[in-house]
Amino acid sequence: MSAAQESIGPAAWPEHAARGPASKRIIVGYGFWIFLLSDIIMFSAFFATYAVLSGETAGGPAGKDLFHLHTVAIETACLLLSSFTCGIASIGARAYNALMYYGNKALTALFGAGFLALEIREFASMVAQGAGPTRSAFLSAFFTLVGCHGLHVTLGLMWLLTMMAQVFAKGFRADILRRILCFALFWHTLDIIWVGIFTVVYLMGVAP
Amino acid sequence: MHQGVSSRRSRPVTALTARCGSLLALVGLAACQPAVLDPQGIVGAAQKTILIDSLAIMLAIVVPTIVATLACAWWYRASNGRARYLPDWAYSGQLELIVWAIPLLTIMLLGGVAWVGSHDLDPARPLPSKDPPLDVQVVSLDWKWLFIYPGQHVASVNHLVIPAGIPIRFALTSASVMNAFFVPQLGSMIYTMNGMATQLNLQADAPGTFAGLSSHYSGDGFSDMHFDVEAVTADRFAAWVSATRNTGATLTPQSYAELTKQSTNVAPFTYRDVDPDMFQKIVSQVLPPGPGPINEISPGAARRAEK
Amino acid sequence: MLGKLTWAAIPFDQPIPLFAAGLVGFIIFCVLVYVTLKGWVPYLWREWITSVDHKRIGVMYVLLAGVMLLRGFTDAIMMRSQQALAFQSPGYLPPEHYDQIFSAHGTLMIFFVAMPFVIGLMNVVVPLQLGVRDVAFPTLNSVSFWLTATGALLINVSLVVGEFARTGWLAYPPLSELTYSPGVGVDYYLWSLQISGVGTLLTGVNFVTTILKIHAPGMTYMRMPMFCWTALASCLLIVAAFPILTATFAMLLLDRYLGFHFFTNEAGGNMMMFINLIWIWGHPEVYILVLPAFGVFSEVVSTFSGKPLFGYRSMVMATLAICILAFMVWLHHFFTMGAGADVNAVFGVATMIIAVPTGVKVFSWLFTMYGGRIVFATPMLWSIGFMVTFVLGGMTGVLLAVPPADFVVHNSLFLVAHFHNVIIGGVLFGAFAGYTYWFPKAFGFRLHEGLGKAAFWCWFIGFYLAFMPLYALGLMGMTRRMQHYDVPAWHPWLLVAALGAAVILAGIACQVAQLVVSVRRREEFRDVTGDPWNGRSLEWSTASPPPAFNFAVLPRIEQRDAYWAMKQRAWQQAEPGEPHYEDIELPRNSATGFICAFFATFMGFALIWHIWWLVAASFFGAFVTFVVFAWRDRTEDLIPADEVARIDRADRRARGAALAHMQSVP
Amino acid sequence: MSGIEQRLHLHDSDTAPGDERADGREVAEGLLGYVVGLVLAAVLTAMAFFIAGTSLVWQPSIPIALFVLAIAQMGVHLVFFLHITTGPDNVNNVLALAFGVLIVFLLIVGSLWIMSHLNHNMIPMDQMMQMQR
Ligand code: HEA
Ligand code: HEA
Ligand code: CUA
Ligand SMILES: [Cu+2]
Repeated sequence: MSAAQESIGPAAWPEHAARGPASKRIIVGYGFWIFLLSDIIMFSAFFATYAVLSGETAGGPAGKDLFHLHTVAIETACLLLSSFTCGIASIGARAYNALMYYGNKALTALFGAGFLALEIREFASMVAQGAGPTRSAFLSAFFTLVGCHGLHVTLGLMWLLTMMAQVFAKGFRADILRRILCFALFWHTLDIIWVGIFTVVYLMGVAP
Repeated sequence: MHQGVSSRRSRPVTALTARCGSLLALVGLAACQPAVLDPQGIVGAAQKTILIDSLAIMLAIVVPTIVATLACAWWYRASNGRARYLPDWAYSGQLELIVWAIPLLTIMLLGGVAWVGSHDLDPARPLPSKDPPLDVQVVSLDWKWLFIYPGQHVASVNHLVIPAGIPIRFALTSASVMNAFFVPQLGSMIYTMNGMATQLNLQADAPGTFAGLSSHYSGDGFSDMHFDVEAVTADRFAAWVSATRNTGATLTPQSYAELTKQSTNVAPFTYRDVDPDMFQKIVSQVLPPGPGPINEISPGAARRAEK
Repeated sequence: MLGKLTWAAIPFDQPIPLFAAGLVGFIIFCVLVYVTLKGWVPYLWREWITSVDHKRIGVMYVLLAGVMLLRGFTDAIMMRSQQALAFQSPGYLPPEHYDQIFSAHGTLMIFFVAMPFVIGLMNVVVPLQLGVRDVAFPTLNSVSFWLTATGALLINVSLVVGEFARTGWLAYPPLSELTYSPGVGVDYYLWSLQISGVGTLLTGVNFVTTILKIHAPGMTYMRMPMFCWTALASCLLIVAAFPILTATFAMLLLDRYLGFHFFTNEAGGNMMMFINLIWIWGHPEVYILVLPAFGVFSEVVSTFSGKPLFGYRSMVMATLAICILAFMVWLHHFFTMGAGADVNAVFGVATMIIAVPTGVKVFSWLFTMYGGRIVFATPMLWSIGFMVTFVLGGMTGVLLAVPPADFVVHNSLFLVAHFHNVIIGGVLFGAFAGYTYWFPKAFGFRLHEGLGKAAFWCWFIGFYLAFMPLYALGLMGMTRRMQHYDVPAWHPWLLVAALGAAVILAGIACQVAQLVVSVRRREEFRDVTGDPWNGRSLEWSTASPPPAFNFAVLPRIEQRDAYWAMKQRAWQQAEPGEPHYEDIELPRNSATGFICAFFATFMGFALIWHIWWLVAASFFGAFVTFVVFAWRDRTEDLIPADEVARIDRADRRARGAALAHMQSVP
Repeated sequence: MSGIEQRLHLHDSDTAPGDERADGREVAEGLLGYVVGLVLAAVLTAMAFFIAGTSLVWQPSIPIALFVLAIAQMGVHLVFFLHITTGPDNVNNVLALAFGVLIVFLLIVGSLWIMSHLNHNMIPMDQMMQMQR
């Protein structure tokens, strides 16, 4: 095959493939990245449904009547800060700095838990007002979209605690470092999805 | 084109004998009942043309492709010493161009047909006619059809009578699950859904009886959701309306609630009078949707209960 | 304690399914007892159940597909005979039973026959073709398989305990909502597909990563065999489409379990959104199935024509074009919902455009045969049968894509004929071609050719007999999913269709016989060279069956059709010296997949029957399994260099002899 | 220095998503990246919340402005937190992301387009009659 035929696509392709299998860290990171993309696509299905059903209040309350932007702002701050500390923890892990790692992971967990607590409180107060998910299609879509994100945060917290225990038990081993990389990707992605949620659900929901 | 539908349905004796006659005639015709290919209305006729044209366009390259495949496979069989073996031939710029161009051009042609066709034959589009259209409101129920004539204030179940030669403007909804309203010889089908009204315009060119059915599966009684469409002259239509106005019950929210309960094989009957807002009440869900199966534990139990 | 589960769940009043299920249960029981008595359990546990070897997992996938055939085909025969009998009569299957049958048939065939079959082929072949030792995440691969098996198991449990959905294979609401389907059938449907869907998604992630990141040295993208490309495209579609299915089903589940209002008739729910979402998954799904089949044909046609694939770059572009276009056409499944002329027209035209890259593929296969030296082995027969049949099915697909034409044939038997035409003529023929083509690679002996050809002809003729009448019936106004009918004109055609199904049955019988005969006479059919078909890609460059590590030394690739090139070079040059062997690390066996699936089965069952404590318990079990897995210290086993050398030398000797032989008989 | 690099497994010509560039930056430099990301994200968030609540902006443009800000912020996260860049070692990561974004776009825009047409064609009768008048 002539060289001209080969050079379809970015120049980097043939070159890197020419070296044989990629390193384990790259394989794991890439695989997890693909998984995250699929997760984002799943969220986009919930987003689309929310967008379609957001007007279907069936005579019940609409977003304007229910959302409190200052809570949302605090939630947003929590997640953003936790994303930040999570990043710092990753640096700590790769510098083999246990203090930096544990300290920042703990902060991450704390901010994550704070976010969850606020969200649960918000949900509970809505349900108490009779604006639960069974009230209208709009509320079904709201609780599912936001709740699905909350569920991800919850699972993330479980994972985070497991990872802290693992580092404690086994130290900064290569496979543990790979998992820390994946967790960081996961956590940052949740933050990206939250950007979508606070924009589409909350800000646009209350915007005039 | 006349054809037999449900002989299992109970009907007046006279109708039954007439039906038997036509059934016999049909059996004589053997296995040919070209519904979609024997359209009796302008919509169906246009659709048949589009169907045949598109098919012809595609066959023009599909048939040669099949022939070439078989011929090529046969000629280049390993045992054929006369065939030339080109072990390294795997690229040809011209051929590659042709390979992309042929389907592309065909699709451009067909795409044009599809574009124009879907605008011309949009079910919601009014049909060209000097006569004003007749409004018919269709409600699919578990498992029967209700036809309301808002202008005439009558309604009928499982039997649709329309004047021939005049466009019919249907508005359709469902009392419970989805169905689709379809009269193959008249053309386009359309879904019916609870809480929504779809629109459809059809016309029968000449008097006749056509089979109609639900073409979207809707549960256990689905197979029996067929009905007759009787296209009659304007005079006979008027006569039918006035006859209908003199007999039968009236369609009220109460009798409608009764109708929404699940049942199969309901013999056609009519309503003398109809609440003028009936259809709107169904569409806007003022009248609640059908209740579905009642107290079902297992399919077997449901069947026992039916007996 | 047991939620909704009571004795009433077992259909004592329906003798046919109860007897059938009892029989199947009894057979399974006998097999289990036999296996235990023979003392095979430890072997099965070690070598198969806990295996993370991609070849073993692939074989298990294909086996699963084969077993599900039993049910899928039984259902098909029952439908065909019911419709043959049900002219002006209720037939022998009451509606509530018939409705379960077509729903189960569609669900099983798509999710548990076609999907495992193509995924199984990818598992066996892709790493071998890339010249590497395994997929990116071997243990995850095992989890994927076992979750798929869980889904299949749950669907089959519904035969005996409770009922299956009566809603069609896509469970449109509001029919599938609690109001209209209060039984557990829809829950069986939803949970088994949710669980197996996770498995499928993980497979997609695994193979995308494998194909993009793990290659033998020199295996650039433009040198990959076509099957790898189509597998990549198919897995990209999986990764992008299955999450949408998961989300959609999750919403339906919330409606059913917690009284949400996504798709209900009440409180603003919108059933059209379900239909929209399910087809955003559903349309790509059919290409997920057919793309790997296209890959199989590319390999088979090129091998048996003794030529490289014509227009490789065009083929790659066509594959990627189909991959993207697959996501832009979904509305063609509901033209008749009334979205209006513009929307219909845009999606209709977009749909047709897929015929362009598909046509490119067909023509490229044609030109691959041109100038070839075609050997009509069974895989090649399936391929030619495919080219003839699929073109017809594709054509009727394009016809359905013309909105005004679709308005009169949507949901009719014309549509049913279309999709069986492309699925059987495309996916199944492809699966069978791949099965006969790679069988010697996986097991070390070939399949019986005569019976294979007999099977092909039965299938081919049976297919035309069974499905061409459906085109006619569709034009005669017969809709799908009819339990009975009264139109005399339909009856003769349905009799012919039933006859066709019987001929297909004969074809399946031939295939079973082929397998049995081949296993019994395996010594006679033994493939000692590892290269029974004079193949072109790397899987043929290793022994049949390949050693656990696939390649003793990772091959170096310098051009397309890598093994063909190596053979050419070997003929020209003297035998190169022995390579330098090194220790090989292989992932250790792991029971994670099996145990996860074990808990998933109970969790699914408990969710279906509302046995909440069991749900919690099995979720906890699955979590613990994962943590335990994550806590392992040794994840790999070492195969010492001498061992590798010993295994490889035997293969090299046999292959050398075969090459010399081939050279002497050109 | 090179010790860290080795432990980071960053010798390939490829990077995993989430990995920082392999040119041996100091920990402090890594920190700086996160700080910049945090500040940018915080500013964008604040702007979004401000715009949603203010009457200073022309009302109909608010949703568009919010969209733009959201997309900008997602970009910030991708670059500073997930380290997705346009470098040659990141080609595969970016291509995968592009594919994902394309699907998300098709899914959301397609659904909204289809559903708005369906809903438009299916308004309950009373409204339909009003429209015809
Ligand atoms: C992969 C998909 C697939 C396949 C292979 C088939 C195969 C067949 N189908 Fe099916 N069918 C569907 C998908 C499929 N079908 C779907 C999605 C529906 C719609 C359901 C609904 O309405 O909701 C449907 C509906 C459907 C109907 C209902 C029509 C109606 O609605 O009225 C009928 C009627 O007879 C039918 C018949 C048949 C027949 C006779 C076959 C037979 O020709 C073929 C039987 C073939 C096999 C069973 C072989 C497969 C075996 C293997 C792949 C394993 C081999 C393994 C080894 C050798 C190791 N099908
Ligand atoms: C593997 C499965 C598979 C494949 C490959 C296809 C391929 C195609 N399908 Fe099919 N389809 C299904 C499985 C599949 N389909 C199923 C399961 C359903 C129904 C589900 C249900 O409702 O239950 C369905 C339904 C379905 C519909 C909906 C109809 C309706 O509900 O009313 C439509 C409409 O557009 C359609 C179109 C097409 C088109 C245009 C292709 C194209 O990809 C075909 C392209 C191929 C060719 C055209 C042939 C080769 C080309 C040439 C030789 C070039 C020259 C030819 C031309 C230019 C025409 N399909
Ligand atoms: Cu369905 Cu409007
Ligand atoms: Cu499709």
